[in-house]
Parts: sequence; C-alpha cells; structure tokens
Amino acid sequence: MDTNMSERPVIEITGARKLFGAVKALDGADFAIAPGECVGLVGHNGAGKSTLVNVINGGLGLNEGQITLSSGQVSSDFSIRVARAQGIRCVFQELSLCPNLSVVENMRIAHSGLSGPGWRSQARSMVDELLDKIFPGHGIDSGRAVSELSIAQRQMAEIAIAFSSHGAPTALVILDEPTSSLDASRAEQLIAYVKTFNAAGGAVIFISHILGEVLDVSDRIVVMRDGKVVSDKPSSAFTVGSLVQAMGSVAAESAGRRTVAKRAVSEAPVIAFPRERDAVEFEAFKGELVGLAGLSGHGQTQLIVDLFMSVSGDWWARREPVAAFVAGDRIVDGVFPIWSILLNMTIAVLGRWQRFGLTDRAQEAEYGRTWHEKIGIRTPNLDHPILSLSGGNQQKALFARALGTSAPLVLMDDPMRGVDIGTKQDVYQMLREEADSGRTFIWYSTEMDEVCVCDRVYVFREGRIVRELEGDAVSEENILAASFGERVA
Amino acid sequence: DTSDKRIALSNNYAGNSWRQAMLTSWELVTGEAVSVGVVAAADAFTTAENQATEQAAQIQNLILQGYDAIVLNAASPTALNGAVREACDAGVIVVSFDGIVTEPCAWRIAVEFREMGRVQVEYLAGRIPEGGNLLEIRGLAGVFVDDEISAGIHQGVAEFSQFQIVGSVHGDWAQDVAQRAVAGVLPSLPQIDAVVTQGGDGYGAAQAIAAAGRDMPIIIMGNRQDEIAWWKEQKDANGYETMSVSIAPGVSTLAFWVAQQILDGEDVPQDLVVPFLTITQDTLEEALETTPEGGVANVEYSLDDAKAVIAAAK
Amino acid sequence: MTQLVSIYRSRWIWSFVAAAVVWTITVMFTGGASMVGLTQAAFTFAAFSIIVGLGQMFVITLGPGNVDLSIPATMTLSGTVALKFINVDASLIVPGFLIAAGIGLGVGLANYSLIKLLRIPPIIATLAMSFIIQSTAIWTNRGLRIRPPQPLSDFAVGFTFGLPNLAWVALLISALIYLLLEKSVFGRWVIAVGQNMRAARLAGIPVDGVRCLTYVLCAVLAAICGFFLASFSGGAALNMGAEYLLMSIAVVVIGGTSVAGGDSNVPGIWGASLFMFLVVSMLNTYGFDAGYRMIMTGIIIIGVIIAASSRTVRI
Amino acid sequence: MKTLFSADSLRILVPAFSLAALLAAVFYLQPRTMSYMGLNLMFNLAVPIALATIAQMLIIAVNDLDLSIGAFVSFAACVTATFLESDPLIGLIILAAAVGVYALMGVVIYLRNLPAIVVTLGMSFVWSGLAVLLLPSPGGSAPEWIRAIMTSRPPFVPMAIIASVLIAIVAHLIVMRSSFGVVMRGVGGNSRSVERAGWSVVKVRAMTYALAGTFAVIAGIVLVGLTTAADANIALRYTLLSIAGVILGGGEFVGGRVSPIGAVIGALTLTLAASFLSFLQISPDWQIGVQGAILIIVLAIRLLLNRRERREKRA
Ligand SMILES: Nc1ncnc2c1ncn2[C@@H]1O[C@H](COP(=O)(O)OP(=O)(O)OP(=O)(O)O)[C@@H](O)[C@H]1O
Ligand SMILES: Nc1ncnc2c1ncn2[C@@H]1O[C@H](COP(=O)(O)OP(=O)(O)OP(=O)(O)O)[C@@H](O)[C@H]1O
Ligand SMILES: [Mg+2]
Ligand SMILES: [Mg+2]
Repeated sequence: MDTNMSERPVIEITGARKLFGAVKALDGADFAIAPGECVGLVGHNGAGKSTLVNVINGGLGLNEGQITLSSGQVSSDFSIRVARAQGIRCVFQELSLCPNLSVVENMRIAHSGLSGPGWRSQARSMVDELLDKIFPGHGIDSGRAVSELSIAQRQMAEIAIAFSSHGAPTALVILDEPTSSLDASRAEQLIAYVKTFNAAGGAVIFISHILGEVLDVSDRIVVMRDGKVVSDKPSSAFTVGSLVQAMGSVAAESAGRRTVAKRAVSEAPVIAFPRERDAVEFEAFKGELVGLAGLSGHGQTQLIVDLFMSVSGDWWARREPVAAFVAGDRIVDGVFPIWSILLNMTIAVLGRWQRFGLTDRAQEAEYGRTWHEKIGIRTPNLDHPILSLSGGNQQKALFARALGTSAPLVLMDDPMRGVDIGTKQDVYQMLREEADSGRTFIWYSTEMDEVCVCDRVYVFREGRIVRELEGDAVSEENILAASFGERVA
Repeated sequence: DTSDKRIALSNNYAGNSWRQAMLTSWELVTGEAVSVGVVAAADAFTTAENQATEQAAQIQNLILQGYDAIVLNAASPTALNGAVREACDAGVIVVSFDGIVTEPCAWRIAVEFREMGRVQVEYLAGRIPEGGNLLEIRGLAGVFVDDEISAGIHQGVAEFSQFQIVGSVHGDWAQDVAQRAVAGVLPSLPQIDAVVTQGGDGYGAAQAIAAAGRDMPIIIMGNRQDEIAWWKEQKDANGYETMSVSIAPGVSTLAFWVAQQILDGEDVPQDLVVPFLTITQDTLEEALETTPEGGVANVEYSLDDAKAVIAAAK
Repeated sequence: MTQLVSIYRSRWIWSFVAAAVVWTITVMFTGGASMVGLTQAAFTFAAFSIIVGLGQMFVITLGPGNVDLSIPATMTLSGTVALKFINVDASLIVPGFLIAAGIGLGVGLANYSLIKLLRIPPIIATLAMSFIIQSTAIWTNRGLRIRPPQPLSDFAVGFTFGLPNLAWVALLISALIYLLLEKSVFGRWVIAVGQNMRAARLAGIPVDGVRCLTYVLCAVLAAICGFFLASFSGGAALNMGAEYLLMSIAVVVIGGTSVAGGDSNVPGIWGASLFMFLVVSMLNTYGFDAGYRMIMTGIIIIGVIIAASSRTVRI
Repeated sequence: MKTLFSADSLRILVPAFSLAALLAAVFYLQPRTMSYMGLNLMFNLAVPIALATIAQMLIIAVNDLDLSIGAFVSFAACVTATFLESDPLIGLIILAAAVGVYALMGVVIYLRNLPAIVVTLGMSFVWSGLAVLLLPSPGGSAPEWIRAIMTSRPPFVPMAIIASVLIAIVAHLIVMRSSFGVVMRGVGGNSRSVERAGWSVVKVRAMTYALAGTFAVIAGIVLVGLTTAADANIALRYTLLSIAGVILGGGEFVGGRVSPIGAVIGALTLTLAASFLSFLQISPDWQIGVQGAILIIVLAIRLLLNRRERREKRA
C-alpha cells in the first residue's frame, strides 16, 4: 500500500529521552507515523518499545523531547486525555481490561461518551460487530465478565475495543504484543483486519517478537535497541535474518528437533496423569521435551496447573521440589509485584539454603548473580522492583526461578510470551541441555515452531487431549489437522 | 392466676460478672416459680452484642413468640421506644429495670443512679471533712447510666465544695480498661485523696495506683467480690476504710415479680424505685462471705419484697 | 538498595515520632514530673497491644480480607480457663500457661478450618468463631473472676531494669517474630502469599500450610496476651479483650504494615502501641470531655497516617 | 457451551437461596411470623441495616473498607433526632456537610495513597465524638414525617418488605446498570485501565464515597424513624454487620465484584438469623455462640450451592 508521506503524521516524536533512575529507557528516539500506515516496532526485551508506546498514549511524560500532534502543533502538556482526543488507542502488553466487568461494560470504560439510556445495547452491538469482523468465530459472549474468558479471548476483546470508535474517530491503534497469547490462526485474522483498517486511513503500530508476523503486517519497520531507533526502513527492505541482525542478536539458527535415543518399552514415566475425558493418556518420561499444542484456550493450561498441583503440597513443602512451574500469564500466575527482582527469582529455591528455617542472604545474592548473567536480564540491579522490568525480562526472571530449582520436572505454560528472539534461542539451548541431562519438560506453547522443537506432542481440543504425535510426526500440518478435529492419515 | 402466662427476659449484654450474676439470679428465682406453677415459662434471651438495634429486633421477636410480658434490661433508654411501643400495642406488658426505657407505656424499676453518685461524695465528706482531690472514673461514654451517676457525683461535689475533681477518665465499667486509663493519667495528677467510681472499676484503679507507688486514697468500691476481698486485705493489713455501693444484680428477680403482679391484675404504678445495695465497713465480712468467688454482692427478691416495693410507690 | 531501606525506615519511624510528640506534650503538663511514671505506664500497657498486634500483623500480611476478629474472645477464653485451672496455686503456673497457649492453638486451627473447609471469608469466619469462643468462656466460668496466684501477678506488674516485665516479654516475642518474618523461609512465604496467592502456590509454596500456621500463630499470641492481661489485672473478665479488636488492627496499620498484604513491619508496632496509649493519656491529662477526646483521637490517627504517607513512595 | 448461571446471577442466587431456607425454618418454628405483622416485625429493623450495607458495598466496590459506617450512622441518627427534628434546615445542612466529608475522605485516601482502614478507623472516632457531643445521653426524638413513613401500613405488603425491595432496585440501577456504576466498578477491578482510558479516578472515587455517605445518612434517618430516639452508640454494630452483609450477599473484598441485590438479601439474612435464634430457645450461655454457628451455616449453604454450580459447569 502506498503511504502518502506528504500528509501530516498522526503523531511525531523527536529526541525522546526517558529515564527511570539510572535506566535510559528511551535515549533520543525519533518516531513518526502517518495515517493509513502500519509501522512494525521490534527490538530486544527492554529495548524501550513499551516505553515509547506509553509516551505516545500519554501515560508517561518525557524527560526530554518534543511531541507534535497531527495539527502540526507542538504539544506542551501531552497527556492521556490529549492523546485520546487525538484518536489514539492502545492495546497494552499486559492485559488491561477490568476483569470484573463484562466486555460490554469495558466498552463503556473505553468510551466516556457512551452513556445515557440505551448505552448498553449500543455498546454491545458495536463490540459484537467488530469482534465478528476481526475474529470471525470468536465465541465470546460480550455480556460475560472478562474474568470468565480465556486469556486469548480477553486479548481479542481488548483488541476489538481498541479498534472501536465512538465520538472521536480512531486515528491510531497501538498493538503492544497483541498476538502473544493468540494462536496462529487468530493472529492471521488480526493481521488481515489491520490491513483493512489501514486501507480505511487508520494508522497502526504493531509490536511483536514474532518477526514473520511483523514483516507480514507492516509497511515500515522501526528497529529499537537500547532506547534508540537504530533502523527505520520499509518492510520490504528486511528479512527475518536482517531484522535479527539489526536488533543486535545473534542470527537465528533454525530450531531443529533433538535426536533422542529410542525409549525402552519398559521404562516407567516420570509422571502420568490419566483423565477420563482424554482420548490419549498423558505421560512424560525422563529427559523428554513434551509439547502441548492445539488452539489456545483449549485446556492446556488447566492440565499443566493440575499436574503441578498434583505433585506439590498444599500443606508441606519439600526441601527440593519435584516440579517447577513457569507462568505465561505472569501477572496472574507468576509475579510478586512488590518484591525486588531477586526475591522473585529465589522464592522457589529458598528452601535449599535454609538453616534452622532461616534464609541465607549471601547464597541468595550469589544465586541471583549467576542467573542474572546466565539468562541476561536487562537491569543494572536485581534489587529493583520486578515491575520495573520490561515484560520479556520479567518472563526471564520467572524462567530463572524455575530452572534454578533441582526439580526433575519443569512445567511451562506458554513461557516465551514476549521473550525476544535472541533470548529464545538461548533458552531453547538451555532446555535441550537440561533435557539431555535428564530433566523432563512439559511445554505448552501458542507458537508452532516452539511446539515443533518437542520430542513428543499432545494436541488438545475442547479441554481434551485428542492426539499424541511423536518424532517426525510432530509437524505443523499434523498439529493443525488434529486441532481442528480432522482425521490424520 | 398467672399459671398460663409466659414471661421473657430481654437482656442486652452478658459480658461481665454483674450481668452473669443477674442471669443466675433470674434462673434461680424463675426456675422455682415455674416449677411450682406460678407462671408457665420464664425464658432469658441475650443479644450477642450490646446494641440497641439488636435488642429492638429481639423484642420484636419476643412479641411474635407470644410472650405475655417482657422484662427488659435496656441497652438504651430511648432507642428501644419504637419496639416497646409495638409490644404495648400487641398487648404485651413491658417492665424495664436497671437500664430503663422512657416509653410511657412501659413500667420502670429505677435505681437512683444520681443519688448513688451523690452519696459517694457525702460519705467522703464524712471521712475527710477538710476535703481534697478526687479522681472520677466514669463508665461508657454516651450511655445513660454513666451520665446519671456522673451528674450525681458532680452534684455531690457542688454540695461539698471542699472537694474538687482533678481528673476524670472513662473506664467503661471494666477493670482492665479502668486500670489502663488511670495508669495513663496518674503520673500527671497531684495527690489524690479519693477515687469516685461507677462500679466494676475500683480494683483496677487500686492496682494502677499501687503500681505507681502512690499512697492509697479512699477508693469507693462497686460490690465486686475482688474489690471487697482487696478491701478486706487492706483493712486487715492497715485498717483501710471505705464503702461500696452498687445496684444488686438480683433486681432482675424483682422485675420478674412485678411483671407477674401486673399480669395478675394488680394495679402497679408505672414508676417504682429500688434501693441500691451498700456495703459498709461493718458489713464487709458478711458481704464477703455471701458473695461467690469472683462474683458480685447480690440479693434476690421474693414476691413479698415486690409487693412491698409496689405498696411503697402507691 | 539504600533507597529502598530509607523508604522502609521512614514508614515506621512516623509512629515513633508521633508517640514521642504526644509523650512530650503530656509530660509538659506537669513540667516533666510525670516523665518516669508515664513512660513506665506506657510500656506496660503497650506490651499487650504489641503482643496481639504482632499476631494480627502476620494475618493482615496474608492479603486483603485477612484479619482475625476472634482475638478478644480468644484472650478472654485463655485467661479464664488458665486462671481457673491454676486456681491460685503457684505450682500450676507453667501448666496453666501451656493450657492458654493450647487454647490459642485450638482456636487458630478452628479458624482456619472454617476458612478452608467451608470457604468462609476470614473476616466472617473469625467473627463467627469469636461468638462461639465467647460463649465457651461464659459457659466455663460464668464470668467469675479467679485471682492469679501471687508470684504470677507479682511478675505481671513487676519491673526489671526499670522496664516492666511485660515489656520484656513483648520484646522477646517481637524479636522472635522479627526473625520469623524477615529472616526465615516461612516469613518469606507469608509475604509471597500476601502478594499473590495463586502465584505463590504455583511457585511451590504450601499455601494452606502457611496460612494455617499464620492463623494459629495469631491465636496463640492472643491467648498468651490474654493470659498475661488476666494475671496483670487480677483475674479474667468476660469483656477484657474487647479493647483489643480495633486496637490490634490500628497498631498494625499505623505501624506501617500495608493492608494490601505482603508488606509488614515489626518495629512500627511498638511505635504505634506506645502512641495509642499515650494519645488517650494525653487527652485524659488535659481533661477533655469524652466527645472532644474521641474527635481528637480520630484526627490525630489520621494525621499520623497522612504524615507517614508523604514519605511513602509507592513503586 | 453456555453454563446454567453466570457468575453474576450466581452472586445473587446463592444468598437468595440461603434467605429462603432460613425463612422457611422460621415459619416452621413460629407460624405466627407468617403474617403481615410478623413479616413487618421481623424485617423492619433490617431496613437501616440494608442501607448501611449498600453504603459499605459501594466502598468495597472501589477496593476500600469502611470501619466508620457504624459510627457515621449513629452520628446521622443523632443529627436526625436533634437538629433535623427541631431545625430541619440546619439538620439538612449538617447531613449534607457530612456527606461532603465522606467525599473528601475518598479523595484524600486516593491522593495520598492511604490505607482506607486506618483513615476510616480514625473517622469512626470523630463521628462517635461528634455524636456524643450532640447527645451526651440518649434522647432526642424522631421527626414526625419519618416516623409516619416507617410506621405506615400499606395494603398487602408490609412497609419493611417494600422498603427493602426499593433499596435493592435503586442500588441495582445505580451500581449495576447505570453508566456511572460501570466506571465505579471498573475502578475496583482495574483502576489503572480506567485511568488509561482517560477517566479521573479521583472524581469517580469522590462520587462513590459521597454516594456511600448518602446511603449511610438515609440509614440513620430511617433508624431513628423506627426507634423514635437516638443515642451516640446506637448503630456501632453496623460496621461489622454491613461487612458481613456484603460478603453474605456474594460480594468480594477486592476486584469490584459486588452485588447490590445480594447485599440487601445479605442484610435481611443476618436479621433473620437473629430471629431464628430467639425462636430456638437456647440456654443463655450458648445464645451468643449459636449466632456464630448460624452465620457459619448460612455461609456453608453458599459453599454447597457453589459446588453444585461448579459441577454443572464441568458437565
Ligand atoms: N517503571 C519503570 N521503572 C524503572 N524502569 C523501567 C520502568 N519501566 C520500564 N523500565 C525500564 O525501561 C527499559 C525499557 O522497557 P520497555 O518496557 O519499554 O521494553 P520493551 O522494549 O517493551 O521490552 P519487552 O519486549 O520485553 O516488552 C527496560 O530496561 C525497563 O527495565
Ligand atoms: N471441557 C471443556 N469443554 C469446553 N470448554 C472448555 C472445557 N474446559 C475448558 N474450557 C474452556 O476453555 C477456556 C480456557 O480454558 P483454559 O484456561 O484451560 O485454556 P488454556 O489452555 O489456558 O488457554 P490459554 O492459551 O489462554 O492459556 C475457558 O473458557 C473454558 O471455559
Ligand atoms: Mg514491552
Ligand atoms: Mg491459560
């Protein structure tokens, strides 16, 4: 699509500088977006993408820099209110609907103009229409409380609400990792909609760590590194490889499957979890990477949580746990929000150093140092609060929490949400090594290439395991077929 | 003949020894009355918390249960008036005692709380003619009894102007609260010659004063056994002299008999007065003997006592 | 790190500042003559709120909705039963103390069973439980006050090195609780549960064990406090714990513990307990009427919280 | 796949069922209650409790807790029995100012990030103090008009029932249906996202607190209409009752999950539980304890129903 650069940008930021204490989240970044344009924004974890987004939507003030509105006027008191008046909407990296309200009521929150008699039906028809348009077959009852929806459904609802307009037209929608909990088919639907939205003159900023997606959807790609914009070119000028390079990560090697020796028939599983409703019994063996696949929200998380609960105590903890858990929905399942990064990392392994029930601060700090380096958390100091980390870096801290235990079984609930490609490669490598040394991983992922790394995969549909795939049978094709309930030859 | 009549006791509080003694007396006397067939039933009801609203609901439930009379120790003299009115309208006799209600349709067995405060100062005037400093321990703020007794004490101080109140604290009629409050002001007070109280707080005051290492003033006691026992100890050790005054918990039984008399068709004036129970230096030993360990000095009333009280009021 | 430390420090220092100001104003009334007496009284009576406050603090740390309303009833029951058992016989003091603690254990377990088995919100579960405990206390002794044996009451009202014995007891308990909260694995678990219970469970923390133990700890401390209070004031009374319902919550929160859970503070409870006693003494000393006294108490409490908050930077 | 009940309708269904069960038990124990007069007598004192419960629910909807409701209702009752009766204009001004103070409280709590529990605890002293100043000893009298309303006998349905239904409907419309109610609950659910959508959270909270203050004032007026007079301690118990009512009615302490209809039903249930008890005729020793037991049983019913619902959802 041709963008008309002679038109005024929807918003333009020049020389943006934002400091959090010693951390330079933005270090002189320039950014502009024109109507009808889709700009991809990529960069490693902590590059400053979310910070830039928060500046554009008025949530964060700049230490230095200048913001120009579409009218050409320089805004001195840019705020949430000004941004909204400009028609700027945002889907945040962390889900940010009110969980106690229904989707319709969240519409009301998003649009202050929606009031007076009949607002409810008006809001409902607006959001239903958009949901049907963006995500056909979404299955969301917009009268239901958001907390009753699966994480994928919430994400869809939030996206639909962001694209809706009431009163002021929506000029720019910022999507900060909108697909992190959507499966591939939903992501495609979103990308298709973004294109029609662009065609109608709306602008979109699209942030994602799934580079193929970004190349697919955007007209132009802006690459950020350490708070600076390091590259800004039409997307046709990039390939996945050149993007990775621009981000400053090592070139991605293709994530191939391990070759594992055939298991002895008599070998007992590390864990088995027979459930009546499953067509196939769930088992995992020593040293295995077991994948859980299927469309998102079909009961994979439930199985992982049930598994974890069944092997860990409600009343008593062992010194060395049997299983460790890596959360994907980190705010709900993982993070202790008022603690520092270090305390968040060590909580699962604390028992190891206890003497007479007391903790050992020195050992704890040592553990933190080791993993800080090993998994590359971008922060000068582990004593900073965990919430000061970027989303992907929080995820890394959670990884460190689980991998550092001696648990023979690690359960992962889509743990790579928002983790950048460089780190992902490192983590894959780590997982393979650990598996080789005898650890078992059970790994749910919404990303197909991650699932394809696994030795064996269970495919879910409607809360049940419907198929087991092993070895070379683990392929995108077979998994999709099973997820949609087709017979596989 | 009241043998088919049912009487209920509505009680707002059971959380101290005085109330427990009141309930015990009730059980003792009415149990006897029910077994010989004077009345058909005499049940006691206590609310979980000391609140007028809860007691009002309780009275309404008692009306629904068809009691012929309700004997009432009220949480508030006025806040129950709505419920009491409803009881009267439903033909239920209401007799209030100790904590009385102002609703005209109810009977009142009143204690002269004002007088109870005044006699304390009068007694002190006899003991210390030259006068001195008083510490006043009050009850629970905003409650009618507290206001009345305190007014009586102030009236006494006006009458015997050689006394002045140099400190006043609220002890909520509880030993530990009184002890805490007295301990808090004591360091700032001049020499104290006597402590005037409302009952249930004398021992706490004595403890606090002893802990502060001050000379023991004359503390007016409130008929609790621990107070009397302490007084006796002091008397034996150093000839300590004081007095003790309070209302007898057994007044509930007087109210019971009055209710029975009204049900029996007796013409009873709406307002009756019952004397308070005083223990002096001379009756100390006797009172100590008859009061249960940890309890309150008590008298129970008989039908004849009730008739005498009624006759006196006519 | 230093930044964090200073934030924490300033949070609880305010309760001490407030206590000191109120102390000074009170002492000024007598031109300083009441200094020693007032201080000793303050430490004596603060000891009780400190002991129950420490337990309440642990419970409140478990997160929103967690609070133990059965503290007063537990105090009453343990005081009543223990003194009845001892029955003025000095040789039975230690078993009596153990019985008191045992009652706390029982109450704590009962509280948590209601919360866990019947899924009753803690605030209601402990309230309902308190009614049952109160009835039990009435039933055991019908409110009769049994005196403590002489050595016990001597200990309870006595002084060592110029400080009341009970303050030493409170100090000992505070030190243990501090160790438990700040340095032990259990303490770390409690704080984790208070921030995010689900995440805590998924991090492998035995959530039920932790919560149960917390409620037990709180009830045991309440029971111990009841035992000492009864010994101190010459016997257990049925209403003797009533003061400590709101007091236990007030000292915890004024002391800088966050009601949102996961963030608590031991020294602050000392400051807040001294402050709460001294405020009442100050207003009594200056002879305010009950109405004005209450109004000023309220305003001072709010004032302290506002003063403390201006130093509080939420991150 | 549709489930039988949504979480929201369940929030009301469960308390409604408990109430119905309890009512059936009361009718069985004392058939006399099954009449116009009986229902009115059993429920009329629930009306002010229901109003106070709605006030508490509003505060809980924005994730705070109000420990001053009881004292505030007492204060409002004292104003009603004194000024509103003698000088209606001054009375109204005082009450309006009190509502203003509530709104201010909401603002201060938010702006300075204070724990609502302590601020309201402090305010409870202030309200009590003011009430004691107004009525040092119980007294005053109810304005004629409110007395007339509260004792009126509409045909067929007693006043108590009409009033309760009216309160439930009005509160439901405000909290669940109106567009302001949505924003208010949104603040409880995720105040950050409400802020990000361009709302002023301060304003929303001020309005919520003012609304709560208004309901509490009405509770005080209605209470005086029933009792004909007031005292400074008249409604202190409402603080805990209102919290219990909200929870019984399916509300939760955090997250903006509340139900006004449930709250009214909760208040009625609590009142009825006390009646049930007095119809049971238990030994005075255990009367208090059984109140606790009833509370536990009522909440246990909630658990049973929730379990059933969960099974249905799974099937
Ligand atoms: N509130 C804060 N306090 C302190 N530091 C912060 C805060 N918010 C962000 N930062 C820091 O700013 C930097 C940029 O963070 P940002 O969230 O913008 O990264 P990102 O590019 O969105 O990363 P990700 O892909 O992981 O989401 C990070 O180093 C982060 O730790
Ligand atoms: N047996 C079932 N039949 C139909 N729907 C089900 C069943 N079990 C779960 N669901 C629905 O699936 C949705 C999400 O379930 P769950 O949380 O287990 O999915 P998930 O694998 O965690 O997905 P996500 O990718 O969002 O993490 C819920 O709406 C739930 O109602
Ligand atoms: Mg980000
Ligand atoms: Mg999930």
